[in-house]
Amino acid sequence: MTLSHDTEAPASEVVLEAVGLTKHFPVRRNLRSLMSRTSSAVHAVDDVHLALRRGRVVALVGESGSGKSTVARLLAQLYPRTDGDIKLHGASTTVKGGRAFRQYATRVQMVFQDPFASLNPVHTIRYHLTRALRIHQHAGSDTAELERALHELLDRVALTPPERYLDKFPHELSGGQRQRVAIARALAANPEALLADEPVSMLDVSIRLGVLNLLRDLKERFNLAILYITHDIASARYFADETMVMYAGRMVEAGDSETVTQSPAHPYTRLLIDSAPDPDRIENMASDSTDRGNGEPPSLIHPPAGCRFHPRCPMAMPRCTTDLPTPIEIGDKPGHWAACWLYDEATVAAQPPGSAAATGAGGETAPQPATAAPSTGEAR
Amino acid sequence: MTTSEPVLEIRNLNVDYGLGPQAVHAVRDVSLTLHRGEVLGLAGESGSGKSTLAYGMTRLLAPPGAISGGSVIYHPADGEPYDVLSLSDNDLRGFRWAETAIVFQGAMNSLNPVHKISTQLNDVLQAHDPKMSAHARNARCREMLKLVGISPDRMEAYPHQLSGGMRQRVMIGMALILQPQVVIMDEPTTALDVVMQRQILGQLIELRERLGFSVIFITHDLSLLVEFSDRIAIMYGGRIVEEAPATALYKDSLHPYSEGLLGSFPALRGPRRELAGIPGSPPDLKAMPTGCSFHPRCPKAFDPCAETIPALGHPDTPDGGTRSVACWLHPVREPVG
Amino acid sequence: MTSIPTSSLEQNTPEGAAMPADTTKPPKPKRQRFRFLANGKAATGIVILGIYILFAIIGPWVAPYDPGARSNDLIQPPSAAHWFGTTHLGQDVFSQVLVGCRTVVMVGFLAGVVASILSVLIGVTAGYLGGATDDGLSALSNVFLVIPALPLIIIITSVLESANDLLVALVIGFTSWAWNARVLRAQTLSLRRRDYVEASRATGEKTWRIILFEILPNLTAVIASGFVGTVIFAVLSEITLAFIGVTSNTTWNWGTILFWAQGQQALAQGAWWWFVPAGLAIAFLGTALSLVNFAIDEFVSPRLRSAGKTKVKTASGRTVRMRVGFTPVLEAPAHADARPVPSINPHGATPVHRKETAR
Amino acid sequence: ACSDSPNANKQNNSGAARSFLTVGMPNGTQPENNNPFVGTSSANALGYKWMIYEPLLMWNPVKPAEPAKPWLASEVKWADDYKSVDITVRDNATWSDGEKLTAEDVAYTYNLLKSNDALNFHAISFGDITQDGNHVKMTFPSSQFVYQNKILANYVIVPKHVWEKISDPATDTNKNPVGSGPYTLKSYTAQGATLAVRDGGYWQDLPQVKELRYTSYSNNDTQSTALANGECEWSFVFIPNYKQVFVAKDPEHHKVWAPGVLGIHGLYINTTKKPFDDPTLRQAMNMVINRTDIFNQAEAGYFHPEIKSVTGLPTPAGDAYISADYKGKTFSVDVAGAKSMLTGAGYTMDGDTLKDKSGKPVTIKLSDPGPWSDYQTTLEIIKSNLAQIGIKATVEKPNQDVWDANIQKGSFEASMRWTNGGATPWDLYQTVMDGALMKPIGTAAQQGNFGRFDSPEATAALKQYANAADDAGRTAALATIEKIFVEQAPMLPVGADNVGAAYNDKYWTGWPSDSDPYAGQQPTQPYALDVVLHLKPANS
Amino acid sequence: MKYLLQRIAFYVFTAWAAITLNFFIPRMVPGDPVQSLITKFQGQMSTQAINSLYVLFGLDNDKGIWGQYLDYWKQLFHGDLGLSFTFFPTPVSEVISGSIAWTLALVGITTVISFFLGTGLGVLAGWRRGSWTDGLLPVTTFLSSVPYFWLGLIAIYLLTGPGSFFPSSGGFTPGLVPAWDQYFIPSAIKHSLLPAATILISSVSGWILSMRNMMVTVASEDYITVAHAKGLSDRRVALSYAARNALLPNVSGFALSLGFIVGGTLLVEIVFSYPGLGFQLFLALGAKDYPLMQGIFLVITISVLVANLLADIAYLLLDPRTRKEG
Ligand SMILES: Nc1ncnc2c1ncn2[C@@H]1O[C@H](COP(=O)(O)OP(=O)(O)OP(=O)(O)O)[C@@H](O)[C@H]1O
Ligand SMILES: Nc1ncnc2c1ncn2[C@@H]1O[C@H](COP(=O)(O)OP(=O)(O)OP(=O)(O)O)[C@@H](O)[C@H]1O
Ligand SMILES: [Mg+2]
Ligand SMILES: [Mg+2]
Repeated sequence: MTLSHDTEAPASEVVLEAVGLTKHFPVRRNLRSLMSRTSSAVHAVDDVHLALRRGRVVALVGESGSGKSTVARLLAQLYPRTDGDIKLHGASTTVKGGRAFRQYATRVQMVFQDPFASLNPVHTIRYHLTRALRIHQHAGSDTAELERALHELLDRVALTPPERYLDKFPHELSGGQRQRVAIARALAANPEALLADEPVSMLDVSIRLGVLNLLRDLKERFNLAILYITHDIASARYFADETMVMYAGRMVEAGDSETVTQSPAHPYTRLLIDSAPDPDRIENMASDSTDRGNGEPPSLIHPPAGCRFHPRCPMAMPRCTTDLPTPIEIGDKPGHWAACWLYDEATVAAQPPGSAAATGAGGETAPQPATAAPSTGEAR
Repeated sequence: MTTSEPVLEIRNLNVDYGLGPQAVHAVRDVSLTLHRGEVLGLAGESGSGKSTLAYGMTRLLAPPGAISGGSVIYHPADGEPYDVLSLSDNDLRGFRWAETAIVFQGAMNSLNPVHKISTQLNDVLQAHDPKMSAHARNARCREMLKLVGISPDRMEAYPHQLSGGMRQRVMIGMALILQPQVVIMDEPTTALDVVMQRQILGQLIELRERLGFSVIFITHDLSLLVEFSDRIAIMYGGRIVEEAPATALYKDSLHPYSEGLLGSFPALRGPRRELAGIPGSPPDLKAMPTGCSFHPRCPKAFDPCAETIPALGHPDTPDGGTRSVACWLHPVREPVG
Repeated sequence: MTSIPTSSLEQNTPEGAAMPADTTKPPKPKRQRFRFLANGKAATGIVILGIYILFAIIGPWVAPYDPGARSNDLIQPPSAAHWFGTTHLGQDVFSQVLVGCRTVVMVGFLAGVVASILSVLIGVTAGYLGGATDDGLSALSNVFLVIPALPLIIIITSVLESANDLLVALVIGFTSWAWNARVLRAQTLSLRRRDYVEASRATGEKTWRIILFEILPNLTAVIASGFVGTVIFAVLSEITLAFIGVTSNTTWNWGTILFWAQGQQALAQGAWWWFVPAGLAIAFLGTALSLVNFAIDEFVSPRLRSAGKTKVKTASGRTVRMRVGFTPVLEAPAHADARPVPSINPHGATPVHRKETAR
Repeated sequence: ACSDSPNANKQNNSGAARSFLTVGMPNGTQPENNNPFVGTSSANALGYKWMIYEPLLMWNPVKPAEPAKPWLASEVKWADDYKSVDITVRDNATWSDGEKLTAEDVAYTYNLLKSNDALNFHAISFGDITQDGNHVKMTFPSSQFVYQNKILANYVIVPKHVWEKISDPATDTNKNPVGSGPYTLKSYTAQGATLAVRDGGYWQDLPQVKELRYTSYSNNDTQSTALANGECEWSFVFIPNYKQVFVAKDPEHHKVWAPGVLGIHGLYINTTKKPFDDPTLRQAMNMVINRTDIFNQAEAGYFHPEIKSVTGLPTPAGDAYISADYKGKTFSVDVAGAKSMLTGAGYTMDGDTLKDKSGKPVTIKLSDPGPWSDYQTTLEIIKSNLAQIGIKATVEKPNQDVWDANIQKGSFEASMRWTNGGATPWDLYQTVMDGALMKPIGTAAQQGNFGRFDSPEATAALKQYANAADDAGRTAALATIEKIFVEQAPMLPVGADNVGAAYNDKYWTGWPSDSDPYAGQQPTQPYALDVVLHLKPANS
Repeated sequence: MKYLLQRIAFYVFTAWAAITLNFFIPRMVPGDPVQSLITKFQGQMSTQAINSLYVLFGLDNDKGIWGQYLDYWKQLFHGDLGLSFTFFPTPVSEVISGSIAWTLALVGITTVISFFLGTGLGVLAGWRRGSWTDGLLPVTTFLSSVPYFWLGLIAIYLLTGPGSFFPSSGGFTPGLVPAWDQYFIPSAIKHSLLPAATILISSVSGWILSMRNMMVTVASEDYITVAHAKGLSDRRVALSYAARNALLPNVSGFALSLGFIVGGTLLVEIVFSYPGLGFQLFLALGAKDYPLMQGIFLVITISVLVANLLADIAYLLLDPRTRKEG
C-alpha cells in the first residue's frame, strides 16, 4: 500500500478544459448601499485555464476562499459561468439543465467538498448509490444485478462489507466513510472526469492515504481524469501529476507537481510551501515561524489592482501594483509557469523586487529574496 | 516555559453517549496530565474520542453525552486543586473560561451570528467580573483583538462580516481574554490554508510565551503537532495509546498505531518516500474488540493483545520517565495515573 | 510493511487478526419504525386520533339515536338513556356528537390535504425554481394571505348554493394554503442550494425527482406541522361557520350542535350538556393533532430519531437531566485517589466568585 | 380626571331612585345616524327616533281595530273614500330648539316624502299636500284605507326650518336632531345612544324617565344575556326558553309580554310545483301541523303567538276580522282526517310513504336560512308532522341570500317566512295571495306571493277590500279572502308577529300588559314613546 | 435601489390584486343589499320599502360591473370609500373609524401581550426542557384547540351575571361617553378583561409552541455550547444567545399576526358584543354592504401588507446576516 512516484503517464487526450473561466457572484447590498447605485460582485474566479487529461490527476491548491471549489462547480456546470468556456473533448459545452445537463453529468462527476452536507440526511446510503446507478443506467435490470452493482461500488471505495453500510443513514457514518460514499456515488456514473473537491480533508492520515490510493488506482484502471482540490500540498505532491496554485480567484502558478512543490516560483506558492508544517525541520521553526504570511487575504469584491498578491508580497515591485501579471514560463521544467513579474526580466531590471512591498504588520521585515530567480525550497 | 507542575489532571475519565446498554463508550479510562505552560497535542484516528474528551472534561458535551466516571483535577495558580466534575453549576460557570477556555472546532458556528463581536467579547468580561467598568471592558476587548492581529475597528462587525481566519482569531482572542490557565483548541485550523494556519498558530505560541497558559491542541495534522507542541498524546478507540514529547514521538514512536500514523503522511520536502497506511478500518465503538482495541489491525499483534487491555504506563526505555504507552510490546515500568 | 498497490484497504488486514465487526454478518438494519410511539405524547395523540377516526367511520352506525329525531324528552340532563342529555327538540346530543364526528374529521383532513398539497406545490416550486416563477407564485400567495380567509369562506359558501361538506372542505383548503406556502418557500430557498441538492443535480437527477425526493423529505416536518395546523384551522373554521349559521350543511357536525345550543341559549338554560361536549370534542381532536405534531419532527429526521430522553435515571437511581452545557456526571465522583479539594480562591485579574465548596 | 368630563354625573345613580332606563336591541354596532326617514339609521334600528320625533297619530297595533290616538295632530278626518284627509295640527307643541311646531312643518314633511322616493319607505302615492292655518290637507289618487296608519302614525314630523337647510335629506345623518318629542340626543357612541329628557316645552307632561340609555348588542344571545343580567331593562328579542333564561333570573321583575298582531309567519308552499299545486294536499298538510309544539318548542312559548283560527288571523288582534263562517273554527292536529282526505283525493299510502296520484312518493324540501333558529326548529317539527301522513320532508339551510333569491324567484318547495303587517288583515293576505304581485317562476317577486298562488278571485277580493267605499264592502271582500285562504291553503299559517317585549320592572313600572294593552311594547316602534310616557318609578 | 423598487412594485401589485379580488368576490354573491336589509328586519320592514331603498342606495340606475369597478378606483384615489348600505348614509370611513379603535385596542393589545407572554413561556419551555414546563404544553395545546367562541361563551356563563364583576358584553358601561377620564377608562378595561382573556388563552399557545421548538433547535447550536463554555449565567445564555436567535421566525409571525388583527376576531366581538371592526365586517357580509366590505377589506389588505413590510424590515434589523443578503 504505497503511493509511489510512478512512471509518467503518457501525455494523453484532454477530457475537460477550462478556457478563461470566470465567475463573479453578484452580492446583494446592505441597507446603506441599497441607496447607492453601485452593484458589486465577488470576483471568485477570474480567467482560469486548466486542462484535465485522461489518466492524469491535476491538483488545485491555494488559500481558502481562492475559488477552488468554484472552479470545480463551474466545471461541473453547477454554476453558470460569467465568462470563458468549458470544453468537453474539445467541444464547447454549456448546459443549464434538463437532458443536456444530465448527459454532461454522466461524463463529468463531482465529489463535493463537505461530505456532511452533500449527502441527504433523510436517505440511506443505498438510496444515494442506487439513484446514481439508475440515472446512469448501471443499475442492471433486476434487483440482484442492482445489489451486485451496489456491492461492487462499495467494495471499490473499500467500505466493506457493503451490507454493513448500505442501510445506514449518513449521520451514522464517520466523516471518512461519508467521503468515500460521496466518491462512490460519483464513480457510479462511470465518468470520464472526476472533480474531487477536498475529498480527504476530514480523514486522519492513514485513512486519507487509503482513499488517495483508491483514486489513483481508479485513475489508472479506468483512465479517469481527476481534478484534486486540496489544502494538503504534500498529498498533492504525492498524488497529483500536475499542480496548479490559485490565489484570490486567479491561477498563479502551475506545473509538474514535484517541481511546483519542490521549487515553487510564485511568491505566494513559496509562502504556501514554506508555511506547510514539516516535522523534519522543527529545529528551524522557532526562528522563522513568525515572519511568514502576514496580511489578510484580499477582498474579492474589490480585488487589488495588478497582481492580486502584491499587497502581501515581500518582493512586490511598482509594476505589480498596476499590471496584471501574465503567465510566464519558468524554464526549469516544461510546463512550469507562474503569473509573476519577477520572471519578467525587463521588469526586474527596471524595478528592484521588494521595492513596492508592504512592510509587514508589526514591523516585521519581509524576507529578502536571495535572487530574482527564486530558489527552490529544498528540504533542509 | 514548560514546567513539570501540573495544571490539569484527567484521571480515569469515562465518557458515554447514551445510557445503559445503548451507551457508546467514546472515551475510556483516560488519564492525562497537562503541565503549566505546555502545548499538549492530541491526535488520533477520526472518531477516536478526541473532541469527546475535550468537551467531556469541561462538561460541555451535548446530550446524549454523559460522564460516567473519573475526575478532572484542576490546579489553580494559587490555591488548592479541585475536581471540575464535582463543581456545582454556579462554580462551574465561574470556572469556565476564567480557568479553562475552549476554542471549538468550527469557528463559523461558535460565534453567535446575531451579536457583534464586541458584545460577545464583552459578555465574558461582564459575566466573570461584573464590577469592571464598561470603559475598562472595552479597552480589554480592543487589547485582545489587537493581540490576535485584528484591527480593533472590527469590534463592531458581525461574525458573518469576518473571514474564517478572522473568526478563528476572534475565538482565540476571546479564549485568552480572561487569561485562563488552560486553553483547549479543537481542530481550529482544519478549514484553513496553511498560510493562515501558520499565522494563527504562530500568534498563539507567541502569546503562550507571554501569558504562560497551557494548551491542549487537537488535530489530525501530525506534522503540525510535531512542529508546534511540546508533548503529543495519541488516541485510539477512546483510549490514549501513547503519550510522549513531540520529537520523541516523531522520531521514535512506540505504539504500532502511532507508527502507522507517522508512516502515513506524505512529506512535502525531501525525497519522496513510500507511504505505508494502517490496514483495516476503525473499530466499532459499539462492538469493541477484546483486549487492545488496535489488535485486529496491528501488524505486531501477539497473544496477550487480544485478551487483556494494556494499561498506559511508562515504558522501560531510557526516556521512559517522560513518556508512556499502552502496548503489550512495551513492558510498562510504572502505570500512569 | 509491504506495499500492495490495490484499491482496497481492507484486503491488507494482517491474517489472523480478522475484524470482528467485519466477519460477523452485520445485524439486520433495525429501523425502529414505531419508535415514534415510544414518545408518550405522540402515543397519546395517536390513540386519541385513532378513536376519532374510528368514530368518524362507525359513528353513524353506533349512534343510539337518529341525531335529528325528535322525542318528548326535551332538554334532559345526561342519563343512562341519553348520555349527553337531549336538546330542546328532544334529540340525543350523544348521537349528534357521534354522527358529527365524521364530517368534522372528513372536512378537517380533506382541507388539510388540499391546503398541504397546494402549499407544497406552490411554495416548493416557487422556492426551488426561483426567478419569475417565484415572483408570480409569491405574489399569488401574498394575495391569498391578504384576503381574509373567514369572510372569503363565508362569501364562497354563499355563492355555491348547496354547499355541502366536501365543498366547505375544499373552500377552506383553497383559502388556507398561503401561510404554509410562504414558510415552505423560505425553507426551500435555504434547501435548494444545499450541497446534497446540488450533488444530486450533479449526479444527473431530474428536477421533479430532486423536488420530490431530495427536498420534500427534508421538509416533512414543516409540511406535517403545516398539515396539522391546517387541519386544526379547518376544523375550527368549519365549526365556526356552522356555529354562526353560515354554512348550509344539512349534516350534523359539532358546529351545528353548538349552533343549536347557542341559538337556544343552552348555557343560560342550564343545559350545559348540550354545549360542553362538542367543544371538548373539538379541543381533544386539536390536542391529539398537536401531540402527534410534537413527535413528527423526531420521527422524520433520522438524526433526531436517535436523540434521547431529557431525563434519565442512573444506575444508582439518581435522576439526572440531559441538558446542553452541563453534561451530567452519572456517578457521584468518589475517588480514592482524589486529592482533598479545598475551596477556591479567586485568582488573578479575573475574580471567580463561588458560593459553594466543591466536594 | 377632569371635572368637565362628560361622564362626571354617571356614577352616583345607585343610591337615589334610578333616573334612567336601559334599552337594548340586538342590532350590532351602529354608527350614528339620526335621520328618521332612513330605515338603516341608528335612530331607527334602536328606536330612539320615536323619542325625539313624533308622528301625527299614535296607533296601537295590539288593538288594530281601534282608532289611533291624536298625537301631533289634534284631529284627523278622512274622506269616506279615503282619498283625502284633513289634519288639524296641535298648537302647543314646540321643537326642542324652542321653535313652535306648526302645520307648515307637517306639510313640509309630507312634501318631503312625496318628492323623495328614497324617504317614502311605505311607497305611499301622495297627491296634493296643502296647508292652511293649522290644517293640512292631503289627497291621494286611490283609497288609502289600508294604509291610513302607515301614512299618519308611521312617518314622523320634522322641523321645516332645520330640514330645508339640508341639501340631501336622504343621505344626511342628522347629527343634531331637532324634534318635538320629550327627549333630546345627549351623546352617541359606537355602542348606542343616550337621550336626556327635555327641559320643558313638551306639549304633554314630561316623562319621569330622565335618561334613556340605548345599547346595541351584537346579537340575540348577548342581548338576552344582558336582559338576564339586568344590564338591560327593555328589549325586543327572541329568548329561547325565556322562562328559564330570563324570567327565572329574577321572577319578580323579569317579564315578557308578547301580544300578537296582524302580521303572521307561516309555511309558504310553492303552488306551481307538483303535487303541491293540489289544494287538497296542502290542506292535508295544514291539518297535521302541530302549532302548539311549534309555539312551545320553536317559539319558546311566546315569541310568535300561536295561530288558532283557521283563517290565519291571530287572537286577539285579528278577532274582529274573522268572518262569520270561520268564527270559532280553530286548527287541531288531525292526522286521520288528513289521511282520509288524501286517500279520498286519489293519494295512496304505501306503508309509511304517501304516493301522489301518479304513484310518485310525495317529498318536500323545506328551506330556511340556517341562522334563523326558530324557523329551523319549526321546520324540524313540520318535518316530523308531515312524516305522519307519509310525506318525506328534508330540511335545507341555504345561505340567507340564496334563500332570499330562491324565495323571490320561486325556486323553492316550501319555506317559513313572514308576511307584511298592518292595521287590517289586508297586508298579510296580500303578501300571500295577491295576483298583482305575482311574477313568473324565475323572475323575482319582491313584494309578495312567493308561492305563485294564482287566484284571480283572491286578487279581485284584495283589491276590493282596499278600495271599498264602506265597511260592508270590506267585510264581504274579507270573507272571500278568508275563504280562499282556508280552502286553498296557499300558505300554512303558524304563528303571529308579536309587538311585545322582554322587560324588567325593578325600577320602572307602568308597562303595557294583557290587562292594560294601551300600546305595543317594542322599543323600536312608534308606540315606544307612549310606553315611556306611562313609566313610573317602581318605588313611588 | 433596484431592490427597493422591486419590493415596492411587488407590494403594489399584491395590493392591486387583492383589492380587485375584494371588489369582485362580494359581488358574486346572489341577492342584493336591499333584499338583505328586508330579510334582516324580518317582517319589521314592509316589502313596500323596497323601492325607496333602491332609490336610497343609488342602486336604481344600472351600471355595469366594470363601470362600478372603475368608479371604485376613482373613489379610492379621492380617498373616498363610499357610503355604507347597512348604515346608510353613513360614510364607510366613519363606520370604520368608529370601530377600528376598539378592535385595535382589544385585539391589538391582546396580540402583543399574547406574543410576549407566549414567547416568554416558550423560551422557558424550550430552555427548561424536561422540567415542569413540559406540562405546560399539553395544557396550552388543549386550550388553543378550543374554539374561542366556545370558551368565551362558557366564560360569560360562568363569570358574568347580576352582581358579577365582569360585564357580559360591550366595550364600556352604557351611558358613558368615550373619554380619558376616571369613569370611562376603568369601565373600558373591565369590559375588555374577558374578551382579552379569551383571545389570550386561545392564541398564546401558538407562540409558546413555535418559540419552544425554535429554542430546542437553537439550543443545539454550537454557539450555545460556547456561551456555556464562556461561563455566562444561565439567564444570559438563555436570553441573549438562545432566545435572541430563536426569536426570528416568531417575529415575522408576529408582524403578520398584527396584520390579521382586524379580520381575525370576528367571533370574540360577536360573542362579547364588542363594538369592533371584525363584527362590522360580519354584518357587512350578511348585508352585502359592498362599500363597507371593500372598506374593511382595504383596511385589512393594507394592514397585512404593512405588516409584511414590517416583517421584512424587522428581519433585516434583527438578523445581521439577512442584511448582507437583502
Ligand atoms: N454562491 C456564492 N455567492 C457569493 N459568493 C460566493 C459564492 N460561492 C462562493 N463565493 C465566494 O467565492 C470565493 C471562492 O469560494 P470557493 O468556495 O470557491 O473557495 P475555495 O477555494 O473552495 O475555498 P476553501 O478552500 O475554503 O474551500 C469565496 O470568497 C466565496 O466567499
Ligand atoms: N451523539 C452521539 N451518539 C453516539 N455516538 C457518538 C455521538 N457523538 C459522537 N459519537 C461517537 O463518539 C466517537 C468519538 O467522537 P469524537 O467527536 O470525540 O471524535 P474525534 O476524535 O473528535 O473525531 P474527529 O477527528 O473526526 O473530530 C465517535 O466514534 C462517534 O461516532
Ligand atoms: Mg472549497
Ligand atoms: Mg473532533
